[in-house]
Amino acid sequence: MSGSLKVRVQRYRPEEDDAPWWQSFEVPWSEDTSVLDALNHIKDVEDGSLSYRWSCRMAICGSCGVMVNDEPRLGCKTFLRHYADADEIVLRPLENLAVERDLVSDIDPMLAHIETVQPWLQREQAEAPEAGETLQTPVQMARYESFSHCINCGLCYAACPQFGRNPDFLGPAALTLAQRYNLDSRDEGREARMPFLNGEDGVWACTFVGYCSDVCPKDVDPAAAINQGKVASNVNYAVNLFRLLRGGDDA
Amino acid sequence: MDIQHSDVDIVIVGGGGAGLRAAIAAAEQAPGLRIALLSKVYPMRSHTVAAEGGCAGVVQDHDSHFDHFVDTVSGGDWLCDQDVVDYFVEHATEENLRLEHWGCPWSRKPDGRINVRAFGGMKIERTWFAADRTGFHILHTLFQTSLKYPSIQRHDEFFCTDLLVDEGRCVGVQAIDMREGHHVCLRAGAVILATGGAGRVYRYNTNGGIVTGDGMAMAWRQGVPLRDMEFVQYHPTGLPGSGILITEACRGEGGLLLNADGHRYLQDYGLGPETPPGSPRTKYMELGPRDRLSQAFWHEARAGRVLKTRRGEAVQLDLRHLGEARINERLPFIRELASAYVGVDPVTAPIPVRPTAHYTMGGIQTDIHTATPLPGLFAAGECASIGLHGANRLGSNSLAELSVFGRVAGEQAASHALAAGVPDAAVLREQAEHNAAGWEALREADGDESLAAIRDALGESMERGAGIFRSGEELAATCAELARLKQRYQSLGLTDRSRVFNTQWLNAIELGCQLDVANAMAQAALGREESRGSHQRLDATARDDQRFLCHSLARRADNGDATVDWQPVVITRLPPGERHYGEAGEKPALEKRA
Amino acid sequence: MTRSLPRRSQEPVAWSLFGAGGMLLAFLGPALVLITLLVLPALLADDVAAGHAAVLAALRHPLGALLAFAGLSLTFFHTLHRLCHGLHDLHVPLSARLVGWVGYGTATLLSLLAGVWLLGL
Amino acid sequence: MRKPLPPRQDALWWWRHPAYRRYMLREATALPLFLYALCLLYGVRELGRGETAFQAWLAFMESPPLIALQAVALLAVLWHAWTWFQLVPKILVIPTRHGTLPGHWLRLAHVVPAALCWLLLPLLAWWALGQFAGGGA
Repeated sequence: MSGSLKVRVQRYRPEEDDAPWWQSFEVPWSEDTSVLDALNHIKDVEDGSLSYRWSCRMAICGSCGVMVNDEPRLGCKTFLRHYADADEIVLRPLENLAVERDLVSDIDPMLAHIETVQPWLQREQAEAPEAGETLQTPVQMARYESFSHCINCGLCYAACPQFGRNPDFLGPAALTLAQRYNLDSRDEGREARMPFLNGEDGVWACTFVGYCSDVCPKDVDPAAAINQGKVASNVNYAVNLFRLLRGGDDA
Repeated sequence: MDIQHSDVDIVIVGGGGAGLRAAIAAAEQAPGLRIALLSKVYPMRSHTVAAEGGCAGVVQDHDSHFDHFVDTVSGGDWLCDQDVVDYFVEHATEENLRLEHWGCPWSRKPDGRINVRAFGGMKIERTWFAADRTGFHILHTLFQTSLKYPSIQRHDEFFCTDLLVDEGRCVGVQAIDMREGHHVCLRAGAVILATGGAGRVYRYNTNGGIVTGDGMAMAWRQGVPLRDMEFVQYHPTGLPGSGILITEACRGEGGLLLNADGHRYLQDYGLGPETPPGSPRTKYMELGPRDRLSQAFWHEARAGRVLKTRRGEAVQLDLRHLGEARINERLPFIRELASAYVGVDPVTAPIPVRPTAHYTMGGIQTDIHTATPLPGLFAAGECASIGLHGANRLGSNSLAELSVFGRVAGEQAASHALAAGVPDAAVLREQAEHNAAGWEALREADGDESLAAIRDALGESMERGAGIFRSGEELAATCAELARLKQRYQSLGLTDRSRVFNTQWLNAIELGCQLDVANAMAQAALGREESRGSHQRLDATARDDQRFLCHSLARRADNGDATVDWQPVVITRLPPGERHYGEAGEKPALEKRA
Repeated sequence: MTRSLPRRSQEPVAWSLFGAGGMLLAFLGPALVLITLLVLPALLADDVAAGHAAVLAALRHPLGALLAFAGLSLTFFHTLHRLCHGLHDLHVPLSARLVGWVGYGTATLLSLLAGVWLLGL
Repeated sequence: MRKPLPPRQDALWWWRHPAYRRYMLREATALPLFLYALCLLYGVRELGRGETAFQAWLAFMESPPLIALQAVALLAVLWHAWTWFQLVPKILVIPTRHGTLPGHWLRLAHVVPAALCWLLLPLLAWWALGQFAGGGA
């Protein structure tokens, strides 16, 4: 299996261009050629000025997310052979994020949202290592484990129209991480995280489009995480209401 | 030229496992310090993320620090500094537990306690794991934990280009803000390099594109020696073609290596007798150390007993007898990788594998406290040579190294920064201007040599001359080729003159680093006229403790070339002995008992 | 790190009603439409009086009345919830707060009507 | 110097990908169902106003536009139910001794009873009304 394919790439060089433009390349491919390989070929042979991010080329570092024929995908895990019957393959930077240059998007908003939900294990009392491990059975771990597989590639943000509509929406990866720690039997930080989930830009800005889960290259299922977060937020709301009715403070 | 200057207390270059651990340690030790964490990628992209199999730490009752020490020192063919190994084995478990307390989802036993798996060269199971995404989970746990310290200021996508040195003291770094495209100068009381290895100098490797030895080159250019650079680990099981890592945990769980005839060839290389499939035995057969396994492949390939696949020569890694459930539980990522990248489902077919360059065991020379000979400069992780791995690293020791010595580096740098203070600004301006002018000239380079051509020639040359087996003749040829490539690099032609995210420019800087590091590797290998661990000379096949029971130190000569001299190994309690695996490994024990 | 806490969303109330309505519709909706579309016309064509009495009896029974009220009210809350979000999705330039007040206000009003009329049977 | 292109979502974003179109179709089921519920509410009122009014309501429901609306509502509610049951296992997590109840079991536990409701309730209504009408005659 081999051939050659037209690869159309969106270019934008901030120092020279006011608007994005398209550039086409003819790229030879064999069975193993990934979109990332195609980009590396273009940069090596055709046009050295094309910029994009990549590193591990084994679908774990999360650098090389791009829109491939309008779908968010990891370049290193998307193969040209699957597009052999198409006329061309069209590469754009990730949707819903600002474009710094060519295929390089600004993922800082995602990082900021991730920081907002305090995604670290919180304990009221920090233990010394000498205390040994906090026990956690495989069943307890299974509650959150798949949510801990997020590689922060940002494909889910590119897939989420609600993030596109409202950039303040904390979005799939951040809310999944919040849920990952909230479900961890070792964690005691739920109280600190819930206000961010409960807020208008938290879980409630999600309308369960579900495409984030379709595009996730690590099968994390952020849509499930967020909507389980809605249930948690609902419970939190009810508890808070109860507290307020009894004359307590807003939690 | 417009250079932004700012002052911090500690600069950490590199946001992988070692850099993040150092940052956290410094922040915890001295909360008032301003810690700048520079990385040319977002921290969670760092190559720690790709480590799969596990992280060592003595935890079982029938295991001991001494057993771990012996495995590490003998695995390193006695080139380990034994004081360092002692410190390491005594602190590895503690660091793994700390990661547990920070949320790392280590795989557990049914009762909720930490589970461990067998790994190559380790006599007793002591490899902690998080399925086969151990590096990923460690890196993300450290990254997420680092977010809670306000004193850690991340500078993501800052490409560090130079160390700033004043009066024989490292006083900061210079970097390119990749997004803005301008130069920045960060003055600091202490600098930690945690920039990872240099596997990308080889054509076939398990490493990410960012693993280009930048930190090693930066230190080298300031006269800091690179130590033990001839020891480059070939991982015995990478995917043919891409070189993507297929973890040693496959074998720890019981995977078999078969040649083209379906024969478990490792028994022919002093690793036998054959262990029954499904009952892996530590230090036997597939659980031998990485250097031996990679060398066995080389012999099999020479004898024509390997598969000729479309992606090149390979042997077969057979996991089928483990069954789907166990593969899904213990090796899910391997199943994903094999399916995606070679179209093989390990549940139903063996994975084609071959050795590929994996790990740089040498690096920037440091003492046991991670301090380099340049005051104010510390180094930790793969970029450093603290003396832990010797001539051959045991799998799962490097992830533990990141935490153990990352923490030491952070604490040492914090103390140093508090004592040293931030240096005088004026002297550094000139230095920064000078450096920046050089990089600017590179950005404008208009010669006729292509970046890709030099990079590929470098990889081929290292593969040919400084691979699993070397000879004086081939190494000399590689050194000569490297000199030619360096010459060609002087006439590099770049086509992208822009500043914002000019990856061609950055790749060119990386290539310069790769050429320096490769040169140190080849020169050190040429100087070591013996065979030890991962360094196997066809023209000097024996280990020669008389002459070479010492570390190599490659130093930058005034003309930019490398000179090699030697430094004694620290030996405390385990005198050099024979290195045996398989049945032969039992003999000393038997003799002792008799 | 301290960060100012965001304002709590009042969406849980709406979402609970939306969810209950969605579940009820998924279980009973198809049956209900089949009844009004096929069963009622076919059976009541000849004897409207008896049919009227039967339906009246069913809805006068406390259980019937409750079910009818819940069905109608939750359906209003479910559908208006989706329609409100749909306006946002379609970029209709109305403030979310206004849309919310009108949408859930309508659902409340219609629920009240349903309650009054059911009690009045 | 940096000059990022800001992202911009246009009003037709939902037309651009099948996944979005499916989502919008799911959300759009609300419109016919809302109208249908209004008709039923109107029916409750007419029921209370006597037999003649009720008969008029029945006739209204049998008019071609209303038949069409009910047909659309039937399709809509079936699509709603299908998509709803697909999503249930993502929200509902039922812990068991060995982990959590697998999604396909949960889905089955919803779809089977629901399908029974869809079939049996009309039959039950048919039978009950038949009894009433027969007994009354």
